[in-house]
Amino acid sequence: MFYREAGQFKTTYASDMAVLPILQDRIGLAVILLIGFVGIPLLGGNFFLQTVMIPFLVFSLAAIGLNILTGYTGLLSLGSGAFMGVGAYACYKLTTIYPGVNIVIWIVASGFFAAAIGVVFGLPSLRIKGFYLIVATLAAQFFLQWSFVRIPWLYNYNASGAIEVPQRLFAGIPLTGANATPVTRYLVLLGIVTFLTWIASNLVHGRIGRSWMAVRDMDIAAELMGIRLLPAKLLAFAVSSFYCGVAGACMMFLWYGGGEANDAFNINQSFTILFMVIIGGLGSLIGSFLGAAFISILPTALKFGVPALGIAIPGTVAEHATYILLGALIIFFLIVEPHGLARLWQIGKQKLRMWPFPY
Amino acid sequence: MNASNGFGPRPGNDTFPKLLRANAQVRAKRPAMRCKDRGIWQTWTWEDVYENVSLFAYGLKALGVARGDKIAIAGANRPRLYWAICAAQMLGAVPVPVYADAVASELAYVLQNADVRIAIVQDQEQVDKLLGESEQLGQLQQIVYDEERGLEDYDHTRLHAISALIAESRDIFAGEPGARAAIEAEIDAGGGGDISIMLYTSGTTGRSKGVMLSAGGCISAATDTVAFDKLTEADETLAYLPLAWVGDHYLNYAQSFVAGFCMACPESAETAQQDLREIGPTFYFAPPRVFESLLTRVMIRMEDASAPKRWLFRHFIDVARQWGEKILNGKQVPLHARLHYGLGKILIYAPLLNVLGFSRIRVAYTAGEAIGSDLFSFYRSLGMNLKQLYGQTEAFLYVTCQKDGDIRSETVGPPAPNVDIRIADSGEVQFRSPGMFVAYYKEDAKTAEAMTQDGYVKTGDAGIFDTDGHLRIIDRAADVGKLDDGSLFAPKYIENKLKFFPNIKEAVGFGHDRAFVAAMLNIDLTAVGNWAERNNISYGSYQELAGHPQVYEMIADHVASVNESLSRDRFMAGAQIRRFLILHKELDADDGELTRTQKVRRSFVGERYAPLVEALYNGSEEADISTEVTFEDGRKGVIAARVKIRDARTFAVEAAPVAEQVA
Amino acid sequence: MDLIYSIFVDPFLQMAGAPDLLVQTLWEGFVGGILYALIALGFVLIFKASGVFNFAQGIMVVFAALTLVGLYEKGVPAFLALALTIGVMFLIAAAVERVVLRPLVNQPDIILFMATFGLTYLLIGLGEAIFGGNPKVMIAEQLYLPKGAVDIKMLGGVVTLQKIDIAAAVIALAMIACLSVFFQYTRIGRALRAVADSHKAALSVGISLNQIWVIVWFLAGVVALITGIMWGARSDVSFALQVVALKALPVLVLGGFTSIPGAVVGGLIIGIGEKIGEFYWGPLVGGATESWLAYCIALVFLMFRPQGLFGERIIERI
Amino acid sequence: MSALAEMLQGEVARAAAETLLTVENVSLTFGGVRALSDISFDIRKGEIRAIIGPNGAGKTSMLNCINGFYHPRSGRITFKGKTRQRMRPYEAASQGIARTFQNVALFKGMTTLDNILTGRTLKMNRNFFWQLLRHGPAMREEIEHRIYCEDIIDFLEIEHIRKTPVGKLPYGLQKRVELGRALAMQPDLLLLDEPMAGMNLEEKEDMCRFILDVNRHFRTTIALIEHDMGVVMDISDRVVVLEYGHKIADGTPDEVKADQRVIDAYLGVSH
Repeated sequence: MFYREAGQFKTTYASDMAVLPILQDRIGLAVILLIGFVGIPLLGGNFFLQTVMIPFLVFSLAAIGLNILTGYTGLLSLGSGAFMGVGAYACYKLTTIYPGVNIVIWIVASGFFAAAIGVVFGLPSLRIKGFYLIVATLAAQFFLQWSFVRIPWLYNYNASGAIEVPQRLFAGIPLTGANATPVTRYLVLLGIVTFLTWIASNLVHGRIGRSWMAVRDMDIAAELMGIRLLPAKLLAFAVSSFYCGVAGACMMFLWYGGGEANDAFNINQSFTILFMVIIGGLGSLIGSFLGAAFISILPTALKFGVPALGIAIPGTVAEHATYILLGALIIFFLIVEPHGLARLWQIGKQKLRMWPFPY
Repeated sequence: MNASNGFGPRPGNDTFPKLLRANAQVRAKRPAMRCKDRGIWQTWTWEDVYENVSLFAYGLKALGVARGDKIAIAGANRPRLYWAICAAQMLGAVPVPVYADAVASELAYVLQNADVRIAIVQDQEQVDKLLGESEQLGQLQQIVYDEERGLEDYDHTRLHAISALIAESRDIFAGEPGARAAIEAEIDAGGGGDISIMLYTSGTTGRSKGVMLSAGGCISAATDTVAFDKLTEADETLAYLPLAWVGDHYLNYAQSFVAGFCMACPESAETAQQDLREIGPTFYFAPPRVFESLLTRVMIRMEDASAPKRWLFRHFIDVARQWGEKILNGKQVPLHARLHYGLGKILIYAPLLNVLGFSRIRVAYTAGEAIGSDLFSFYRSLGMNLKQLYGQTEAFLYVTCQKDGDIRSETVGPPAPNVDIRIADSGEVQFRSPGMFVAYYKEDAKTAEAMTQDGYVKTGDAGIFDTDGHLRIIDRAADVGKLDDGSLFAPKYIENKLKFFPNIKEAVGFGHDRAFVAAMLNIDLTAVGNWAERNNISYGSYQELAGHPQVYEMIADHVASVNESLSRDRFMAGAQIRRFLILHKELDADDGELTRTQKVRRSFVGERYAPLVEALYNGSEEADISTEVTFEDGRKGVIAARVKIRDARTFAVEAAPVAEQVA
Repeated sequence: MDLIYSIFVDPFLQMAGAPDLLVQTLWEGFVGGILYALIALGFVLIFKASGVFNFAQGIMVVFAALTLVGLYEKGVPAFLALALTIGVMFLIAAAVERVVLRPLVNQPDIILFMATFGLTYLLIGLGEAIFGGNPKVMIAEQLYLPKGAVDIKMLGGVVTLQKIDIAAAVIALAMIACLSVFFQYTRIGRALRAVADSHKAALSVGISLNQIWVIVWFLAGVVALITGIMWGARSDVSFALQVVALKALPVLVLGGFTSIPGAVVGGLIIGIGEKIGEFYWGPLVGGATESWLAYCIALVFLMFRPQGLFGERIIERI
Repeated sequence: MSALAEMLQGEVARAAAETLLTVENVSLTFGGVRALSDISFDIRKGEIRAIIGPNGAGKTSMLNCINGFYHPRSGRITFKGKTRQRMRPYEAASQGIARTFQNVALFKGMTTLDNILTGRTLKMNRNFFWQLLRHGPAMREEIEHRIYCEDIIDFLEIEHIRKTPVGKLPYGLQKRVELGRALAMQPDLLLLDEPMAGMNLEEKEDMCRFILDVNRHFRTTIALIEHDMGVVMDISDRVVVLEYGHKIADGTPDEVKADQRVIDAYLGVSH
């Protein structure tokens, strides 16, 4: 309905291969970014930023990471939680060892450590396929989670055994720590997410993305096309873990403001992110955001939304309700649209492009 | 002849090559031509085109092209073929575009008749046609082709690739400056009096004739209409009409050279619709049947839409019917209507036009045959500036055309700029125009026939001027007849009125020298088929459906409403349809009942179905007929049928028929 | 140097030094392995028959145990509660077939796998909502499960065997035996095996796919219940078990997804492996290695036999 | 005499110069089952070589050996003068062996264009960091290869499905896309595994035309497996006939047609 594609013809391959070839889509994106960077900080209160937007962004990042591995390369993983942990702890160590360096740099840099670990645990993926691979990733999940707790050096021998996020300033404004306002943290986070999303879309739309999808769709054929499976898969693991790592660092430094591995980076976290990817849609960046929004906001909505409607429900009940609802919704979605929200999004878009025609 | 009537060349750039050169200077970097190829719209600026055409021309010169030579051009709309046209003109040679889908023999006839020595064609298909007819084409010396595919192994002594020619000349140009100068000289040597192009009329009657048009004439005509429709270099068109048809040469080639806008060539005939949508032209031409089939498809597609959408659609289409044209014509419209229409624009009209690829259209024309008022106003009510023109190859298209904001479906508008029109006593429309043709090639007799002593061109169409000076074309002058009671009978006019009903595909009217008007009809299988499905009427064949009583009922209503409208027309009231029948088979070009351009051969049909005609007039309720038919695969067969005949409701005449008006 | 010593020499010296401890550890591992095997068995049953990788098996164990205890606490006599619980498991099976499996038939494995994730969350939510989140004590004696321990003097030391463990081992082995018999010799059992190969085959046996699914999920439910009882009796009934249940994965990987004996052997390898590892090597790295050792063991196996112990070598075709 | 010897020498020399790939005494077994036993033949530069035989004759296994997907238990395969025992498929690919599959093995989730572009992977060498940007050099490279693929798309006349996910395409078109993907690798040797299986007559004719054109335009050497004897005999220069893993005939179509063992072998099989 809003699309006016007549006259939007491509005279160069560059414009034809652009990620968003349709003008209206580019406008839409611009609007969303504007709202994200200006509208929400102005209008959204601290509570909204802290409990809705920041979690959403953190999970989006993690979901993109897992989607690259599971959605684009077809490798099932239950270790994302742990890789997030690697990022968080790496960032913690880095900033304690070099407090001078801007924290944002460390947050992003911590991704590389996660990537390295990811590669190590990705190695079995050459020989192991499908469900078998889950075991490898579970090994990663539990081993790493264990080491977070068992290696005091990682949490600077705190009595609490947890990460205690220090205050870090940039141009006099606290970005992390107790004094960092939600708005600043939100903006920093949004900046990181935007940038990394751009990078991710570049990757998946180029040669590398194609070889990943080739491996996913038909690995044998891919190899006969000259795509070397191990490098392709390891790269996927590396990039995926990088994103998870950064997400983890963000989670600790820009959201939780401190915490302990066993509750932040446990197996359930891995599940949650997997759900986001599935519900959102495998092999779709938009899907990652939609899935993250859906699953990260749902519980909050229940916890605070329902009482807002005047129905008082004790926290525990809300928690159980969340579980039940989440489970039910997952099944429901898989039944109605196995390809996730991304597909629904696509269909909707197609309808708008064809409006008023049905097809 | 030109000199005498003062419609000849004007000062300035009086040939297309000169225009091209000028464009290459004033708007060097602006796009001149596009072509969907290799997945994107390859684009050439005026500079590029000029360069390529010059090189091409030089290559042709090397092949021995001299002034006055005829160069045949056959193929789809390809930039290189347009270059070919201009390259020929550069050398003072006369391009002769030929219909790409013409069968070998037709092709051969034209090439022979035009004494073509060099043919420039698109691909292997065309080359094969020419080589196949080589014995008839003794005078054909060289063939130049665009697409290499499949031609590698051909003997290349008389065969050349356009790309190769251009490449060679490029080297030469690089080497010797004289070469470019030589081409420049050729351009300067050209003048407005030169024959710019020769277009063969698709002969409704007899063999087709080569219409010679002068460069100056073409350009003056184009200049006038460009001004008339305010076309600028910012416009875009999609060149999808046959090269050999005057419409394409005028609307795309001539006007783009004059106005400097960009013409885009579709990837292929199949993708034309999609390409149209991508390009989104600002200036568009299509014959009525294209608009008609488009509308049909829109309606059918909407049938599948969800209920709320269908409701929205119907609702806002009604709104458009009520206000759209008024708004487009800048009439006074109440505010609430404007708002309502505005909402419709957001929800329906604009998206609809977008999907059809019409979003950006500023001016759209239709011509060739009369267009149904419903059809016509449908598009206009959506806010698309669709207009009618009346034209002829002999006029280099425009004779009349409608002014923005002053548009009615039943007329073709006032005379085009600098065209003067008169209605002969015979009722025939005659004109003099800037673009009028010089003569038929090697057909002086016919030329004389076509002209009056005082230099007017006979259109052969019967027409009437409305009170406000709009021309109304009724019919071919030859076909206009009289009923026994002397009242005017214009079969085509009536037939068109019938055909405006989507359910009626073809109509053949009889009545000249008879007591009353009677008609044979073809139903439209898709439209009536849909109708049948919706009213769950089962049918096995066209014949069965055509014979179905309910179908007869429906058609009878249509005929009645035609009569009703006729009765309100002072010229036509006398010629209401008294009786009609629905033919048991579709009229078909393969059986010679239609021309290749899908025009009814009335007299032929009359003879072929003599028994039915008889029955129409002797009052019988039904009649038997058996006719020989040609099937898809070329086999012949006979189909026999018993055809029912119905009387039609007629209406009291409001104004006495004024036959003497035309006579 | 002494690191190498402490890894490659010292542990074995300890084993040799205190064989009774070794036996004790082995026994612990053995019982643990049996329980892993039981959970894995649940997976295998369902995977064999419906090709679904039922992630919810772990929570089914918890849920079954909770239901049993919960009912008892509501005052239902123990064995009636047991019967009722079995009934509940059947209802669950039926519900799953109707609500989850039937609509998702012919979907790719990953989708069904995900669906069982959803099921897991559903059951967790329900369980907590109905029975509350805090751990419960299994009604062991009410079910006449033995308690206390027997001490066996051997190898110059004492090996203590909890009676419940012995019971667990016996019951588990008995049940495994029954299942194998069921699969080998009963009509339904054969039908189930047929399904694993081809669905048409199953239909030819005259059992509808839907029925078969209900049956296997019910069987899995019963297995889950017994597992729950045993496990509950050893420690207590809590949702923590659900994470422990994940260890069924490495077990399956070792044993192959479709082989009952495989599940047993795999279970034992994992169980014993991680106990030994924890007891003798754990201290080197600070203990609590059970959480991950199982997976690493499986991983190592996989590197050499990607198709698991009992799966046959895959010839890739194109 | 010596002249004759020289002539023979010349013959041999030329043959050697022409051969692109030689298969010598290759045997392959699956857990005791002999798929191929002691097969030897050669493929000359620029020819269309057909491998035919009844079902289960080991034709596909033969191709799988050639492009390194299976590893012969014994025997040698020499390609472009390089002899090898074991090698990974991607090595075969990088040496210039491309391949289509019996039952189409396209990347279902991707568009026609992307599928064909994957064929260019080996030719793309902009490093990871340029890929991150997808601008500058990376984009330039992308475009340069897009252009190459567009030529193939034009050549195979599949413009209209350029951006359609291949999963949605009819079988015949999928086969064509797969051929396109293989062509995109600019292979020296193109292996076609039943390129016309399950096609109607019209599609088969198209495919024949394409295969011959490929052989002519790109001067690509082609080895193909095909069931349709008529087709094989029409388009191939030389034919190898396998039966139960043994080679039973080798030569020009006419020679092979005349061969008694071939006739016997095919009596059983319906065509």
